[in-house]
Amino acid sequence: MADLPTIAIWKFSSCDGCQLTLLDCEDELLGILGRVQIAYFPEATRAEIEGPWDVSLVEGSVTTPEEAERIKEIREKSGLVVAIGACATAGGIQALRNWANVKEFASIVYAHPEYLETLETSTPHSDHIDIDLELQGCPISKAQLVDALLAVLSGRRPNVPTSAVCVECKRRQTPCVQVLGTPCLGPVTQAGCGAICPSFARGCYGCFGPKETPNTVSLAKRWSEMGASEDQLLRAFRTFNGYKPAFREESARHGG
Amino acid sequence: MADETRTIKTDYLARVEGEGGMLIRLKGNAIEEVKLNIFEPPRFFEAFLRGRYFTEAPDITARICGICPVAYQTAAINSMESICGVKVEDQIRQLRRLLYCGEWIESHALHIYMLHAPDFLGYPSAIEIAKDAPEVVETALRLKKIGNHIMTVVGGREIHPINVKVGGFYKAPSKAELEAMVPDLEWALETSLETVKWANTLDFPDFEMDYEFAALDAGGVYPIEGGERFVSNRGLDIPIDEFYEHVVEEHVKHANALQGHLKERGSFLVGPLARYALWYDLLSDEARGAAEGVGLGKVVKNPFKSIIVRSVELVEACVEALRIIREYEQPAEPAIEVKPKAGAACGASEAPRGTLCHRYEIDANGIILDATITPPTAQNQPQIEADLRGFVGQFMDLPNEELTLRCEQAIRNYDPCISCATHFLTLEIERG
Amino acid sequence: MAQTLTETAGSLEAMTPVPYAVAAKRQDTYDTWTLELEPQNGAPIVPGPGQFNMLYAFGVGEVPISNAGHFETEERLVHTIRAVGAVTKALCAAEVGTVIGVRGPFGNTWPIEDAKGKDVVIVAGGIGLPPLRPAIYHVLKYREDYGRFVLLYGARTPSDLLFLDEVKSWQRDYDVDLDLTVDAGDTDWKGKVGLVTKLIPPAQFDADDARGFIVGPEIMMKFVAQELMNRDLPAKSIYVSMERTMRCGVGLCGHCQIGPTLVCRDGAVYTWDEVENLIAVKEL
Amino acid sequence: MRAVLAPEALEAIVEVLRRRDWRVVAPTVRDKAIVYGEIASAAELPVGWKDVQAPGSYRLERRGDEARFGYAVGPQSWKRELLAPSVRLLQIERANGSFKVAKKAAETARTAFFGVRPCEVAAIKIQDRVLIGGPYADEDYLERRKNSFIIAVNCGEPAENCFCASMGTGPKAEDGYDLVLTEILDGSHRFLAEAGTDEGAELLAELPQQPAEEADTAAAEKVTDTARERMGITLDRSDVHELLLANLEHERYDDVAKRCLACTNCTLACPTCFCTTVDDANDLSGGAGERIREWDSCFTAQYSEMHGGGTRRSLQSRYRQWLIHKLATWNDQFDTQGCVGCGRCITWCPVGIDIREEVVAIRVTQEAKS
Ligand SMILES: Cc1cc2nc3c(=O)[nH]c(=O)nc-3n(C[C@H](O)[C@H](O)[C@H](O)COP(=O)(O)OP(=O)(O)OC[C@H]3O[C@@H](n4cnc5c(N)ncnc54)[C@H](O)[C@@H]3O)c2cc1C
Ligand code: SF4
Ligand code: SF4
Ligand code: SF4
Repeated sequence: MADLPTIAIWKFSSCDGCQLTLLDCEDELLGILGRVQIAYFPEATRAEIEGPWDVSLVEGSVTTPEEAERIKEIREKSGLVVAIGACATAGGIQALRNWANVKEFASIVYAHPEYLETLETSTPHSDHIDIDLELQGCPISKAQLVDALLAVLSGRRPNVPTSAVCVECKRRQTPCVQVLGTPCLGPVTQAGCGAICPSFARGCYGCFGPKETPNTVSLAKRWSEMGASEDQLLRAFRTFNGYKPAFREESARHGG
Repeated sequence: MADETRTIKTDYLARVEGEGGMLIRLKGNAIEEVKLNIFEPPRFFEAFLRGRYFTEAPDITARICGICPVAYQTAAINSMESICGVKVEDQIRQLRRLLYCGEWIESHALHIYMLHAPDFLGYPSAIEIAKDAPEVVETALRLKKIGNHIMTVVGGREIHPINVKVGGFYKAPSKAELEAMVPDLEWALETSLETVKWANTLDFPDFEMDYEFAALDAGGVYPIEGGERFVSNRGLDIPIDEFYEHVVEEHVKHANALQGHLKERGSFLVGPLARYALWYDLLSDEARGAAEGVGLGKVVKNPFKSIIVRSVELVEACVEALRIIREYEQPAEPAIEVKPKAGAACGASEAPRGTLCHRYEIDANGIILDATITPPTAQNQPQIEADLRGFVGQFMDLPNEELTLRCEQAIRNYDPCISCATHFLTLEIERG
Repeated sequence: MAQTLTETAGSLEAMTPVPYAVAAKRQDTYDTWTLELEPQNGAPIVPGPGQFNMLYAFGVGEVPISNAGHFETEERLVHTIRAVGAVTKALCAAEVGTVIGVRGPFGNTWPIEDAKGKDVVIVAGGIGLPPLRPAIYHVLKYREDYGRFVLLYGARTPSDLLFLDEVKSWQRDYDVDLDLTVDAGDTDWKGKVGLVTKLIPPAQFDADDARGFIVGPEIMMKFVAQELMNRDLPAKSIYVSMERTMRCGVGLCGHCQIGPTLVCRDGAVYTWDEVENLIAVKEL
Repeated sequence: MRAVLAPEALEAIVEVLRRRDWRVVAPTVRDKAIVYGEIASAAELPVGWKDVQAPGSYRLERRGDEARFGYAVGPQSWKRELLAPSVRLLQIERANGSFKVAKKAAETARTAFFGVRPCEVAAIKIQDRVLIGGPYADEDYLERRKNSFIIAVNCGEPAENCFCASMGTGPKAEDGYDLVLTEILDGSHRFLAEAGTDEGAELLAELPQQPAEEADTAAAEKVTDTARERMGITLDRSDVHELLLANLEHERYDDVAKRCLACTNCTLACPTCFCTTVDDANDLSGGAGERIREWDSCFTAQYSEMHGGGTRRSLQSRYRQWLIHKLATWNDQFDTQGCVGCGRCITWCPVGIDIREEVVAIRVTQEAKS
């Protein structure tokens, strides 16, 4: 038991969905628990093992001064830091504040914004520390999480594709919805989800963030030809992964 | 001893969703302070929803909470459909209810066995339970999985489903796809019935509170995916559109969340205990039978027994899921087209943790002008603090460590969802 | 139709790794190890000089690694591996007794028969030496069948030079014109400093009747081939070993294409004349 | 052997095949497109549908008649049945210090491909050449291929993006099938059926039929002749090999890189593209590993990645790799052409890049130069 690698699961600003993904690995969870020691995972346990930890999974983005400090500490005390989810890898949906005035935002929501301690921006951990592995997705894929844990435990390279959602769409033989007339972000979005949206006759909305070398300009042009407005393009690129550079730059091309 | 100051404190509450802590200060036998600290950072959903397109609300608000995304999606949809004046056909509504049953099954199973049970069984977590009694955890995981599977088949995936939209679904599942889940659900139903019995064997402190129970009125069915009115056992009975005329919220210093009160009477309670107390008669025969079988009574005032009530609701969700699948006919069109209309309306649904209310105002182009979201935990927060006061008052003699544990348990009774609690708003209320 | 398919189909065995145990292991440099492998069952694979095997580290992955041993007599497979990524790290971490999977041998060979009676010029960069070692062994064993034997070896630093003792023993025992260099020396390094290309102008060989074998990074091979051509060695007489990502090793997965050729099937050994124009095209 | 079949005889084909334990896979309408799926009755064919295709666009429309095969090829190809998108190649188990390799149980379901277009027959022949025709054969492919039965259907209704006539692969299948049908719609709706193998002849013998008259043969000939004329020659392949290899650094690649998404759709929709990758995985106990082979594409960065970097990072280089492979280097590698002119890469490119236009653009400057 003592020899098992320790894993700590940290929450930053997030919806908890990515860490829930771990508990959602119903078939694998007990097996995983046999291979690792959970050192810190408040969503699941009161127990705690002090650092250093072999692996830290970090969920959520950095939105407060405390969080900006905490991630540095975690980095120092962790062998590997794996950022999980759109919040941790791109700032998440809450990064929409990065285009707005946070004070104004706070006053819309809270009667006493002065009680809040919050940063102007919501940023991914890679803006603050070195990250060993990023799993994109809002939320991350269960299969990728299990694979990444196994890979880390066995010194294997995690099977994280950097290619487009289209690869998975084609492998599952879904007729392309974009060609059938529904705008789809799949060609610029990183695979991993299994191409869920097109299989439900819906265009991908980019929740896995940009793929490598995403040609957003060309896709946006095609969307316009298909009738998308500039506003629609701006919003499409500025959602869950809107602060990731490739999407950020593309949304800027459509105003705002 | 008399004037000694004691502090009962948990910096970071475990096995709840989101980031919160608890602080209780006693001076002698007097309670000086009870605080449920919520330091979950604010994410400003209501603010950045402004300017987004109305059809985006379900996808965006799902991200408020990874544990009950369907609750958010459904409340948002209910609100938008109400603004735009559309009513979906019953088949679509049933499909939504089925999806929601999936979320209830997943969330309740998770809470009962993995978040709440460790308190009763004396373990720090289900991980340790798994070492001594793996079958308990295996049961939990299998139940959870069945709930998740419903969400995957109907919604596309379990966390942040993608198939839900204003007006219906992107694609309706075939009857065969749903029927394939029946054997699993039958197992889940059996297991939930056992769960009720098992939960009833746990040890409960002798503690009751006199709650004002509030929940949606779904017009003759147990409230899950929506309801036109918001009612309580003390006479509250309002159309959901008047929610914010009665529920006021306050921003207190120790919480990045706003606390909800009933304007008329102060704290109130939403969630399984409330739904159960108000709508006991609408439960299925199986669920009611299970409650009767363990002598639960029509109203449960001991919050620690919420684990039994949650188990009864687990039964209810399985029964409902099976019923819907049995009666399902794939709709000709998975959705109706919804054109934006300027206006404002509230929409609500019964999250596993209680009533969740959204209110939006949109313009004629479908752009969101204003958004207000009040999750159940925010409504319950004053009540949680009230429970703690009551509980500490009664069990003051326990040693610190045990008292802390018990207080934590008292909080976990509510299955609080702190990530949710940090988003809701006030603007209108202050004006109102 | 089905019957005709079976008759025409090629070998089916190539895709299944065969278990080999690590029989001996030696650390060559800070990041490079040599493994000797023995078959667990059945007859050993006997790869030719220049051929490679696909080595599989259990549950981690599979990569192409050149044959680095004697190829005629050796019972054991010899592979020298530099730990650069997940699979090579796992292979290098394999202890004696560990079983790893082997598929092969694949690819073509150095033209050692064709080189008989001619001068042989071998130029290696860093980890490029092991793939040439079977050819070197052959020339040494049949030393009298060959003319001059020039061996030029360069590495980034002295600590990257492989098999230094062995290399020096070749020079001592077999009449080899050996020249060594490093890109950057250290305080202990008394030898030459500079790129391996600098060793070519002074080398003694008969360009009309010589064969050049080169292995190293693509850019190094390019400049070395250029230098050899400057010495009038024709492009057709210069051989290089190419490297590309490989999944199958037998021409089925498509990954190792360079224009018209599949490295695993048509290479990895090519004449310079075959690849010069391909390498010249950026990102081909 | 040759005969005329009434449209109703198609049902008999399905029946006979199913009775003989063949899984019948055929075109059928699903998700607003004509895909290939298992059918239990000929009624599941896309009766009376046609497809309207354009670069990056595909729509189904009613034809106004009862044609069974009145459409061209759709988003899927028979590659899905033969070189399956995802296959577990090996299961590897640790066993006392060593390991045991269990091969994946070969696919045994005998599958009849009903409605294979001539270009697709050609594509299967090309994949046969690549995957089992060399010194090493792909075992999984071979097993599936051995267990397949091909009922081809000649083309009468090429879509906008079809150019099989240019590539010499259609609209009439010459060989490579067990049975071939030509749908004749000139007044009396009928099919001319011709057996290509003994198995095909056996099947044909069991079907309700009329003898084929000369008029039927002529009518069938006219169907494919008309189709050929309608398509014309849109890709000149006579010199395309030299053209592309002489222009590896053509500026057109910069232009296409502005449009290309590197999304892989063209390659994965293509019936001949065969690139695959393998992923080795291990299980939680550490006791078992498996090797999964999946469709891959030269358009991904990981495809050409080596330690220390990728070989083809730019979109220019990835598009060029694909184009020259399809139309030139494929011939060098496998002594067969790589493109059959089915047009899928054009229709199913989300931004509608047209392989024919790219060749023309390169050719134009070449001609200007010379
Ligand atoms: C014909 C041939 C012979 C080789 N001989 C030797 C040798 O004798 N000794 C030696 O140390 N190395 C040799 N290599 C290089 C060796 O194959 C790579 O270093 C190895 O593949 C890296 O894999 P990895 O998992 O350790 O690294 P990673 O960087 O983790 O690999 C990532 C992936 O990319 C692929 N890949 C990465 N680099 C290469 C590469 N250079 N070539 C092919 N695929 C690559 C691998 O398949 C792997 O799956 C040879 C390569 C080829 C093609
Ligand atoms: S539907 Fe979207 S993800 Fe799928 S192939 Fe088309 S563009 Fe790509
Ligand atoms: S298709 Fe796109 S939006 Fe849908 S789940 Fe996948 S990555 Fe997310
Ligand atoms: S390259 Fe295009 S036209 Fe040619 S076979 Fe492939 S998909 Fe069809």
